[in-house]
Amino acid sequence: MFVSLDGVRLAYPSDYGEVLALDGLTMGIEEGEFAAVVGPSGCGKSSLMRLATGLHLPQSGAIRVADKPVTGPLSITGMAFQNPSLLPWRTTLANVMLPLEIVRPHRRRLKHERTAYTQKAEDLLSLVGLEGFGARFPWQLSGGMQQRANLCRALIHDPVLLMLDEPFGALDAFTREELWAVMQDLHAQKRFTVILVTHDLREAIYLADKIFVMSARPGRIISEHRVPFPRPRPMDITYEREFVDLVQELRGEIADARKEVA
Amino acid sequence: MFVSLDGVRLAYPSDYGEVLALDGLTMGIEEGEFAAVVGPSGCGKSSLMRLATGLHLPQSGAIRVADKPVTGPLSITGMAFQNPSLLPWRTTLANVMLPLEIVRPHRRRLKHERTAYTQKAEDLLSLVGLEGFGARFPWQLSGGMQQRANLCRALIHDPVLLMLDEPFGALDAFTREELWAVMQDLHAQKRFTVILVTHDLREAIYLADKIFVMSARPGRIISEHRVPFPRPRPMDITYEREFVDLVQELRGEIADARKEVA
Amino acid sequence: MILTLLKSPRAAPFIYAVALIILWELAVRIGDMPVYILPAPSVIVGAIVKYWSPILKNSLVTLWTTLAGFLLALVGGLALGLLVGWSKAIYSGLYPLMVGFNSIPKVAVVPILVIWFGIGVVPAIITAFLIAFFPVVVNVATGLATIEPETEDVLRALGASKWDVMTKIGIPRALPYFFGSLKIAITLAFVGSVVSETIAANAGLGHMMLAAQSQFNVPLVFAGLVMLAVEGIVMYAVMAEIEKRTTGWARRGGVR
Amino acid sequence: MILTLLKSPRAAPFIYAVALIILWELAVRIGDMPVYILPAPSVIVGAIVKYWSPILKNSLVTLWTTLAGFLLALVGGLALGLLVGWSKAIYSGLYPLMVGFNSIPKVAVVPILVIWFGIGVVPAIITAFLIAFFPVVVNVATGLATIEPETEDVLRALGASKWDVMTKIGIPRALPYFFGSLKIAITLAFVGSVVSETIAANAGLGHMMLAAQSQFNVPLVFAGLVMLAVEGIVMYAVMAEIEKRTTGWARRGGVR
Amino acid sequence: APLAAEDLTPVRFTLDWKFEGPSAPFFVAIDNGYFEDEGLDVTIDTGAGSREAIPRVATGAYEMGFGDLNALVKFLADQPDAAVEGIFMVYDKPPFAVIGRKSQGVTEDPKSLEGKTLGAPPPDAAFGQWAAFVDAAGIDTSDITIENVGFPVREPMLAQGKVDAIFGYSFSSVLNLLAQGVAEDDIVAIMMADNGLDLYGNAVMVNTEWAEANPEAVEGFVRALVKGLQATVADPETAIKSVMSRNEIADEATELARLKMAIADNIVTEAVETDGLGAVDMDRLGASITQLQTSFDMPNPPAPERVFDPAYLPPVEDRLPN
Ligand SMILES: Nc1ncnc2c1ncn2[C@@H]1O[C@H](COP(=O)(O)OP(=O)(O)OP(=O)(O)O)[C@@H](O)[C@H]1O
Ligand SMILES: Nc1ncnc2c1ncn2[C@@H]1O[C@H](COP(=O)(O)OP(=O)(O)OP(=O)(O)O)[C@@H](O)[C@H]1O
Ligand SMILES: [Mg+2]
Ligand SMILES: [Mg+2]
Repeated sequence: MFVSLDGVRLAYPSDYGEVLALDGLTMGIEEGEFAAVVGPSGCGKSSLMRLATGLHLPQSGAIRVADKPVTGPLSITGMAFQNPSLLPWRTTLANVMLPLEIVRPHRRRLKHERTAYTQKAEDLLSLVGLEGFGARFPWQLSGGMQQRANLCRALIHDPVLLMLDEPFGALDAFTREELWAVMQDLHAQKRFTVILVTHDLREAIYLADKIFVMSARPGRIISEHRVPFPRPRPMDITYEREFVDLVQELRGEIADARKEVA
Repeated sequence: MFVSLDGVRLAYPSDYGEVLALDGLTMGIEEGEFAAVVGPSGCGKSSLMRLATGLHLPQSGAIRVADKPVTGPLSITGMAFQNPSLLPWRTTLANVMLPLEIVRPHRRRLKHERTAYTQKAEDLLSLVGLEGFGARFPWQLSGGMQQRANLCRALIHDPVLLMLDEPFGALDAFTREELWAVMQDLHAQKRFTVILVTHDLREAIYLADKIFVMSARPGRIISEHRVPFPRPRPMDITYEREFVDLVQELRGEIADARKEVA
Repeated sequence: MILTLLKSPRAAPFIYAVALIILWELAVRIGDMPVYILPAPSVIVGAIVKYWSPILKNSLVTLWTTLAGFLLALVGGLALGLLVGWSKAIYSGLYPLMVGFNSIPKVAVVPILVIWFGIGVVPAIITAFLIAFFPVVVNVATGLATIEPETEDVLRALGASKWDVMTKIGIPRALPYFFGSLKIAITLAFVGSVVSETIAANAGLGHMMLAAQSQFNVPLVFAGLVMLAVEGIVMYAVMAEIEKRTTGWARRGGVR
Repeated sequence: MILTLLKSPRAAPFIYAVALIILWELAVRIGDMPVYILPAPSVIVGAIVKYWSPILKNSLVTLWTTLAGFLLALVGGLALGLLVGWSKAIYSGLYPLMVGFNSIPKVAVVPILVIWFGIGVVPAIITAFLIAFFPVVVNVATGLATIEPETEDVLRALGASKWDVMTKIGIPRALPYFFGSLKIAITLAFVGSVVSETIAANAGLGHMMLAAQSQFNVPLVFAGLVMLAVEGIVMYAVMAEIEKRTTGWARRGGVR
Repeated sequence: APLAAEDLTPVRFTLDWKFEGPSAPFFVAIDNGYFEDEGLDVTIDTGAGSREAIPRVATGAYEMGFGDLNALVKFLADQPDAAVEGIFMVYDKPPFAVIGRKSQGVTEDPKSLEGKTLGAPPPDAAFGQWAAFVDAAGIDTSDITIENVGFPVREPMLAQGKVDAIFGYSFSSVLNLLAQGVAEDDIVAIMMADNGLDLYGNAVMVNTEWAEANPEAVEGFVRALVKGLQATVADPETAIKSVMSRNEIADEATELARLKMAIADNIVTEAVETDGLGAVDMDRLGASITQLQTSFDMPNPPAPERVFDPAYLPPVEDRLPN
């Protein structure tokens, strides 16, 4: 297992007693696998992402990534947060290139190979439909554009583990489907491991090898699905019978998961 | 026409020449109507919302709301921004109650009728599934929860014109559909006028009386659709033939709109 | 053990203070510093014990003039900061004048105050105010000038007035910096009232230190300085407590 | 016409300054203020014209000692601010000591500096530094302490060190306040070097003003004060320009 | 023959105050090359008060300085081991005075101060002798009010009539009052020395450790200073130029008046006419130390010999004022 969480429990301290976000969560993802996590709003998906990158440490349970126990933030990951959180004092390009200033070995190389790296960032921007927007500041971009820049920032340093927290939520259907294709290609090329949080079940099925369904808070995995479709997957596949059935199945599970607490 | 934009042009100044966001945009919405605006990412939907509330003034063209030309921010509107932007130093409840401290006549009444108003805010919070979260700070909420609190803030002061910029983007399908029902009920009760920006075509059709499709940037209205289904609409309607056809039609138009510039 | 103690935020103030005192004592003893230049802490403690009554009396006088001036500075600085944050023209008109005024040592202003208000607490209070209001103005005005437009729009979309925007967003948002400026202001207020007391007062630590100076009683001078430092620290602690209660939201994170 | 001029940010500084001067002149004439307390601006101008050569020379001395002290304060304050922002223990240990130290009038420290460094520019530079570094520390530390965890996480998720977080987020984010603190610091640096010059220098505005004071040449004292104000304003303008170029992003909005 | 610059012995000298009229003798000694002739390279810095000079010399920050001998007595009482002593008396009679206005009922008689309000900056050296002066002049202080007025407001307060008299140096305060438009015949300076307080004034002091190592430098300094003093006394109008060249903002007429007052009242006294410049009468010094015990808290007053060391003085005939 490349990423494994075992009986993990996470509670946030608060003035009104602690908030139990995750409890007894167990899941595993193989190297190079594309995993998706779905579940009702507020069930702890973002919390799960924070655990897997080491931003939070669990109160109990074990987390291992790349065969090492997670004890603090990992630099092998690229994370696209749910909220774009681009730095307002940097241009979009500078925002995208931020990880290069932090993560080794790019950090060292950046000075000498700035043009090459800049080119790479600009290529990424145009891949998501933002060519020519590199010099703009984040607050000069629309919501969907910010989200796309955020995705570029997660990709720029060729992470081994990619964490995407609703990366396409603010996009229209077409831009979104284009980016699905982009993600699929990138994954095929680079074989990184991906964890994708999404509310769009079609998105989850189209992109992922394995889908985890989470219960309502406190979150844990209630079911795990292998997606049987061979890759590369054409966009039309989403209209196929088998695909639509899987969507319905997941839908049903989430509906149950929500009711459980309600 | 309750809201009318006529040949509106909006350009943002920037260091690299101005960015033309909207050009020649014309649209009209009747009092009590539920309008939806759809279009590709970055086409100027949020800009349109800012114009209609008077947060920006157009470079040319005329905007009228409630029979008066718009010359500055209006206080009869309730706006849910695309980015929740809750104030971090206020609890969720205090955030929801913020408009009451600003908008007349609530502002004056608030001191004497605080309990009644608090009750109202709490009722709204539970309507969107956030009961018991009023005392939390916004940063203690998940992304979807923040968005729901944001919606409550737009509703609290009984605005005559409701502006919703992708209010359900970060929610799972079920929570989303629940809120559709809530919105439909509220609209039936209070008959406010609504402008909803969304990327979810099912959402647009389910909720709206009229749907505007925007072109890619610079944005203008390329088509306008009346939604023929009678109200109240059951959730099942979304699976009906006619509904699905309308979705496909809109999809096609947006696809064309995107290609136009690409 | 010592390392964990060093890392505990509750013990740290005491550890640092004690360390400073020990270092100081050692420096004086080893460096053979004459007492009339820098007395050792032990000598200063001796002076405090010996002169505790006048020190206490004068400390209280200074404390109250300082507090009065500080409160004026707080209110005045806040008001002026809001005014400056209100309009670009006022900002660019008033700011340079304030910078100019603040580049002037306040000692130079005290004589004018003495002529107007006579000798005593009034000049001290005014001097403390004059020296302390500027940091408050700067931080409040900066807080207002850097409101994120995204946040501001939330209020503007409700038809909020400028005043609403400033009080509901500007001030709360700038609160941590406002408190920061208060920490600067309180120390300056102490300096202001003491400086004024040295020129025109018959009581207060400034007066006492000057009198001690003329008697070559350097340990007493330093006892006065130590009292000033202690009063400053006490005021800081009070404000830190208020700050903690009001700006918890802003410090929810911070470098961990 | 006048109203629009009043509202123009470019004309405002001059209008406000001229208004102040006129008011001052009137107040002195109508209030019949004796010249040895508060000379009228016209009298001060006379003194500036008469003594332009020594004023210029001494102004330059003060300017450079102040700038040197200010730059030290900038660097030192930044470093100390980072240190204090680095660790909670250092924060709670060092902060009270700094507050205590800053509650002490720096005049008291100058004699010690004289013994160590003789009289001249060194004590003035050090005094300017000692008085000016604190606001920088406070605002830098506040900036670090109030980093939004959401933003911080962006860097932490990349395995960034604390140092990275501080330099890539803490400082840029606190930049507007950092500049605010510099405005406070520069005025204090002027005060510091002048105070030191009155005690320990053969040149500088402080020296000149005290010499003038000693001869009761009050117009010349005020000419010195005016020069100080002018130098402060010039330095402010320089910094405001730097600020405008570096913190445009933060002032994209502001109260409109 | 004059020595090359690098062979001169450097001497750092701190004055009591700014570069004003009474400091002319020191500058004359520089400008006329008297110090250089003695193999000395003297640099003169401004001071921050007659007392401040003492620790500067005692710590060795300065080799020599010019300060108040009475303050030195108090200083040595507290720090018997301090490396400082007086070697050359300049103000044989101190300028300590209470300056009042006739229009407010102050006359030359010290008793006229009774019932009055007096303005006093606490660090003022004249005010420092108040207790001894009260004792010597037999003043009843029971209804005298002392107000702490700082230096910058001292004379203005008197000029405005907010106080009836002030403490200060005669040659400073009188001239300052004149500058503020107080009529000359309204000003009255009660010299403490004329009313029973027989103290010495400012003297040249030396760091004793340095003096032991460089006795001939000290002697040379004294010889040069005597010449400076003699030249100044002989021709104050020329001597004042040496001050003016170093202090561009000073008013020549005022400084000259100040210098002449200092020469007449404080430097060239009757005693100096006979005993020569720089000398101290050890008995008088001893008596003054006893008087000082009223002003200062001194359980262990220093011996006169500890305070003043006449060893570096040239013979009397070489140091007569003219
Ligand atoms: N800092 C915090 N302090 C306290 N509670 C928190 C904090 N962060 C999250 N929570 C709580 O933990 C739970 C899970 O939050 P999380 O953000 O992981 O949900 P999510 O699955 O990502 O939801 P969404 O789909 O709405 O983004 C929520 O109930 C939330 O209120
Ligand atoms: N403050 C600004 N300065 C400059 N350009 C801006 C600014 N705000 C928006 N724009 C530009 O205007 C265009 C329209 O932006 P807008 O936010 O209205 O798009 P949108 O339709 O809401 O997109 P999305 O669906 O992605 O939210 C975009 O190209 C954006 O880059
Ligand atoms: Mg989430
Ligand atoms: Mg938008």
